[in-house]
Amino acid sequence: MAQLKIRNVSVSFGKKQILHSVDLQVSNGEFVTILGPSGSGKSTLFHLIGGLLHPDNGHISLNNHEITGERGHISYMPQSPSLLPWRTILDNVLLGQELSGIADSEYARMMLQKAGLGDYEKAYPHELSGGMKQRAAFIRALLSPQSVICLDEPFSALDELTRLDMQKWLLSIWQEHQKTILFVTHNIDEALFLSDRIVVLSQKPAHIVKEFTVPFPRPRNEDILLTREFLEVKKDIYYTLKQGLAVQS
Amino acid sequence: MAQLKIRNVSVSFGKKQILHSVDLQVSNGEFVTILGPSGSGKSTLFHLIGGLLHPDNGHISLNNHEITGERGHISYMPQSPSLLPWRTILDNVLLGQELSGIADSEYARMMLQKAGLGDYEKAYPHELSGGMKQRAAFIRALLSPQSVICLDEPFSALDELTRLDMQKWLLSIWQEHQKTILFVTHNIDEALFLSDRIVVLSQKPAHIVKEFTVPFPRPRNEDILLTREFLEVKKDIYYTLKQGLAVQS
Amino acid sequence: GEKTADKLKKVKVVLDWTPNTNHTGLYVAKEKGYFKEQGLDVDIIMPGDAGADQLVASGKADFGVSYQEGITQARIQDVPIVSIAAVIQHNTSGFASPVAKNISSPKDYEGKTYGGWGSPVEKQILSSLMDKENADVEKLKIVNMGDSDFFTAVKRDIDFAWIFYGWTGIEAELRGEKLNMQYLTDYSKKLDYYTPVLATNEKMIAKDPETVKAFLKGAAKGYEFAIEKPDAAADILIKEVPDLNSKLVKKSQQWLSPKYKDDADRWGEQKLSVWKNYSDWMYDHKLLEKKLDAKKAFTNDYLPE
Amino acid sequence: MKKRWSALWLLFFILIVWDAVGRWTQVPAWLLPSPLKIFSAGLEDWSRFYVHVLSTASLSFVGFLTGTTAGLLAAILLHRVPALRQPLYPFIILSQNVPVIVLAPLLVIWFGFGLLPKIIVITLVCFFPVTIAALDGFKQTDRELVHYFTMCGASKSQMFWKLEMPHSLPSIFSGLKIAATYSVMGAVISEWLGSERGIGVYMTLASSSFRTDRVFVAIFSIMMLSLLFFFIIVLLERRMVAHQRKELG
Amino acid sequence: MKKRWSALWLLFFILIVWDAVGRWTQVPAWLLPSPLKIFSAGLEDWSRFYVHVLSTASLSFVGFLTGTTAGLLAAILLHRVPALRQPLYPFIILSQNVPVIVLAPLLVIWFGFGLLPKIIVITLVCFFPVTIAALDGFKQTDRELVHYFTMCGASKSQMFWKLEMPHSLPSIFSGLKIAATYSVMGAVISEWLGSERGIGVYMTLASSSFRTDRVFVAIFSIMMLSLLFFFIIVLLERRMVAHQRKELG
Ligand SMILES: Nc1ncnc2c1ncn2[C@@H]1O[C@H](COP(=O)(O)OP(=O)(O)OP(=O)(O)O)[C@@H](O)[C@H]1O
Ligand SMILES: Nc1ncnc2c1ncn2[C@@H]1O[C@H](COP(=O)(O)OP(=O)(O)OP(=O)(O)O)[C@@H](O)[C@H]1O
Ligand SMILES: [Mg+2]
Ligand SMILES: [Mg+2]
Repeated sequence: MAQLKIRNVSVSFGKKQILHSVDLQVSNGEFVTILGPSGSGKSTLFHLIGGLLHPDNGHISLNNHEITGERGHISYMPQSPSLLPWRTILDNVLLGQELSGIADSEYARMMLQKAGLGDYEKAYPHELSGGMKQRAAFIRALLSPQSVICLDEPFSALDELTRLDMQKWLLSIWQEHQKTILFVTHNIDEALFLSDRIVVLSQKPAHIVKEFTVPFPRPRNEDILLTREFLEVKKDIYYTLKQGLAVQS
Repeated sequence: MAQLKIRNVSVSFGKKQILHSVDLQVSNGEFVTILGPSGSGKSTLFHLIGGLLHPDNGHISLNNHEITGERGHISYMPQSPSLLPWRTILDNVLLGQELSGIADSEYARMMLQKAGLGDYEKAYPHELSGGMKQRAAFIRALLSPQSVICLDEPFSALDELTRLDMQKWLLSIWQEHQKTILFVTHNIDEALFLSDRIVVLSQKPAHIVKEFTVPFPRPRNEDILLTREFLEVKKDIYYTLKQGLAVQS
Repeated sequence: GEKTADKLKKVKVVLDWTPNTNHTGLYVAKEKGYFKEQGLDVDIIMPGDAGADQLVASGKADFGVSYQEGITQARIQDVPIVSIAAVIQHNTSGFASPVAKNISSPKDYEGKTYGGWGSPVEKQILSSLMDKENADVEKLKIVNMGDSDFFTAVKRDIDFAWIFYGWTGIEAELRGEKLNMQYLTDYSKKLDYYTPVLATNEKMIAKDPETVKAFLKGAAKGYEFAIEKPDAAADILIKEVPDLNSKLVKKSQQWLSPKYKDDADRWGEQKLSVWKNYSDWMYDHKLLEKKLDAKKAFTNDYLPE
Repeated sequence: MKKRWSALWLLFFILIVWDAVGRWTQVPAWLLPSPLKIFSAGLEDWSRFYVHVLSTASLSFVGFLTGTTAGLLAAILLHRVPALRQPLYPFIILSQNVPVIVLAPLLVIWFGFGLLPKIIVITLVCFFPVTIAALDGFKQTDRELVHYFTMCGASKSQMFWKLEMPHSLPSIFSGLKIAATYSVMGAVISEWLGSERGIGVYMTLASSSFRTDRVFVAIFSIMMLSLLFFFIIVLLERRMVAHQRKELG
Repeated sequence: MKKRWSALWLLFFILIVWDAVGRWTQVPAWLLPSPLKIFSAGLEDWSRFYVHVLSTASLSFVGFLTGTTAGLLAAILLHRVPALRQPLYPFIILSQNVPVIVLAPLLVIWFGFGLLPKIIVITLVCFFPVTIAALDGFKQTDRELVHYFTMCGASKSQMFWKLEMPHSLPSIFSGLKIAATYSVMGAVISEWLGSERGIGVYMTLASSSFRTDRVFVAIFSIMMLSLLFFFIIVLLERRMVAHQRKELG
């Protein structure tokens, strides 16, 4: 049973077509990463799933239940942190929970601690560095109760070590709570390390150029990054990306 | 003759010390990259150089001329794109020039074209994707006339291919116009590919853990990324970073 | 004789509020050229919120329309303003109420509600009237009715209010509303003060008595015209101020014309006793801080013979 | 299209209800004349009345211009010279608390019965909302953008004209809308300082001679004028704050 | 500390100049009494006067509360029910253009000479700036945050209370400041609808008996009251919009 189904979705802004007939299925509990050139329409795809935009064509369904244009079905981390400037970090990360019910501030505190933001519970967003804001937005998404999580470049502002920590943490949460994850990144290593499947979008109007099933068994650890097979797949994806870019321009 | 000298600079926010006795010299025409954990104080260092903040201790000088707390000596690309929402992209990238004299919109148009934003001259920032905004901010910094350029994670939101394009472009401009560049990134490959020297900061209160001189001759091309030597240095830097993180926490 | 326009002396007159039949003589004199005959080019100004007395006293306007009580209080505060002519000989104001309220004498005020503007003078006057009939002013409720007009006020909580019959009373006649009216003059000679009067400031009198004379000569001629030909005079006022209610102006003019001069020898004449009586009354009732030097408050010297 | 005229329909409806209620409850005409009666009084008087309307309209227009100009200048002054803010701010508030009945004789004595005192009164009424709104707008300028401008060495006047001013345009327009609305009433009040012409004069005359129908003609024309002014400002706002409109549906 | 009291010093200076100019040019006391005379008149009358002050103060306070509450409610209504915005907006503007001399008789007929008509007048004066400022604040809510809330499926009321309301607090406070300033004058005007007590009553009596010194006592107390109200709002703002203050020097 496929949980999230995107069928034949197209969308344009004015005269510019952004997505052209995109088809994507994400099964229950699957971890799917979307790769694609900058400006191809990855964030737009998330906006469609989240119901912020309505597709010109096509349908989106969750558990065989049409949700095109409906909101509140996913937990979402936007590309820019979008923290509320008048709330402390703790209150900010609780927002996702607040919107759908009661907030559990103890758990949230623990999460902040884990993300290295323990000292910043009471700080306001402008007192945080770029990467720290990103981590706060990440926790906010993790704390939201929905079972589908859409993460839009969640670790782009983190150093390699912190990023690795966060990745591992995400995987552990994903496995423990049986979430379905849609993930956008520009980092092929990251995509390969985390996902079950990788979808590569073309330049806009974007369509799916190719899908890769990641061949590594779980649990994975950092060592796979240095294996031959890894480098092989990485190269493959890289060329697919290149091809997707070439098609249009 | 060292162009930009940072001598013994410390700074705190409230009771939290962020930078502890940082010493850094960047020679005329040099390309130096700063690596460091998220929240260590890299952006803060830029704010000090740009005169937005005043150090508690220490001095900053440019061409042996004290510029501590002085503004307008550097061309700057902030970590978040910071585009003016009421200006079109073209008018936005011209801002840096405008602030220091007359704007050359022909050249700016050409730059936008080169960055793949040719069609978006007249668009407003909210019509751009995250990566596109970042490119616009990048061009704005390149167009500013100052000879020292400080770039704060300029390519973090770009896909690998676009990023490579931008990197090459940056190098060509750097060589052609004899600029001095200070660069912040979390991507070690990028640091190695671009810089003459790499400076690694520790966890906060940050100090310089180690400096690496990059051993590859210029012009460099993508192939070096696969050489043994490259992997060697990369590992070295990686462990230095790890060590800088470990020191404190 | 006629003087050419460029030799005319410019003179400003400020009214007390909006133009009405109290001012007819001035408009007639202006329109009929009586002022011009005297070598004056008169500009009639509505002061709005500016308050005529201050403008006259400060010399911003040469003449103004005022009333005895105002001039009395002003002079007590050293405001150098002088009354130079009484527009109407006797006080035409009084307490009015719709007949349905059954108020036929001050005795009936007991238990009723009076709508005023909160001046201490009102209570004293009411009490004078009621005392005469052995009524107790403390049994009268006095409410401040602010800016609302008579007709509105008596529709609601108010039973009677203080009006000028020549305007508000006439309006009631036009509306067919019957009023009961107790004129102040019917109850006390002391309350028969001049309202309105024409005024100027002391400096003007000292420096330019000729102009004062000329102005009063023109004004007197205007008022005499209004006395003789009420209808024609009303038409002139209506023509000059077309936004007024012409029916009201005509009817009011007919009522008021005979009252300008009334029993006096000439229009504008003022008596020392009237000034003294009222100011003494005010002083006795603690409405003034000190006694008025009544002789200085007015003058008949500039009225035409 | 229908929506656009909904206010007119509502007006129409109100007039009908007013007429009906008037007939039903027999409110006397001198208290609340029927809309028809007002309309016919307006028509009848029109040849004399339009002079008053023109006079008031031009007076309020001039007053609005001087008032808002003064308001903006005051805001700019207080914003750019912080040393003046503390001492002058309270006086700006005080200026709103001098009742016209006190001000009137002083103004007339100082400036005569001409145009000047009237314009001073309207200016006093109009400048305040603009000053407060503009000051608050300046204060709220986006922190990140301010930092960017500072780092780039923008001069105080560049900061103001290129950042703070455009950023607070919406706020300023909010003040202008309030001022536009007040300007007509301000003109009517100022006409009470001794004027030959104007809606205010017409209205007091009508009121003192108990012509309630004409009073209402005056009120309706005041209202129409204010609406006209208000919507001119709204149109201007739409043109100048255009980028804001391009919001997703 | 010195800076804080600069307004007082300025006031002091103005009073001295006023006194000096008064002596020099021999402006008569009935036109513009000297500050000393006003002060002594105030002292002398105080035992009778404070009743008036208290009455006006409580009237303006109640009026301010109802006015701003009405203003906020109107703004919320118009904002949340867009169908009402088009038809009702013009009427809100119109409400500011009914002169008190017209309104007064109607209010008296409907509500008598009690408290209600006065509160209606103050409400009319106070609600408008709040409504306009709040509406403009709501409209300017940060686009990215709105998108985030939409994606998270925030209900209309969550969107309002957790996003739009806190976001437009600065704007609303700007409206409240204007309203606070107007409330005292509104109360004074409303007292002309017939009142036994109040600064307005005291002032008209003083004015009609040519006690210019007492008129000025009244004006000064109006001013003090307005300043008091204004600064109470400023204090409230500082507490509620705290995060804004934590700006870099
Ligand atoms: N509101 C808008 N109006 C007009 N065009 C828009 C709007 N939002 C996005 N676009 C366009 O849609 C395209 C896709 O944008 P999107 O943000 O989805 O890209 P992306 O794949 O997320 O890119 P990035 O990796 O840079 O974040 C871009 O070309 C952008 O210009
Ligand atoms: N305005 C501020 N007030 C208080 N603390 C601040 C402020 N700005 C930055 N900091 C603190 O200073 C530290 C360094 O911040 P900075 O932005 O320089 O980090 P960074 O190295 O750029 O991190 P990143 O890689 O995440 O961008 C952080 O811990 C942050 O919390
Ligand atoms: Mg994106
Ligand atoms: Mg940073």
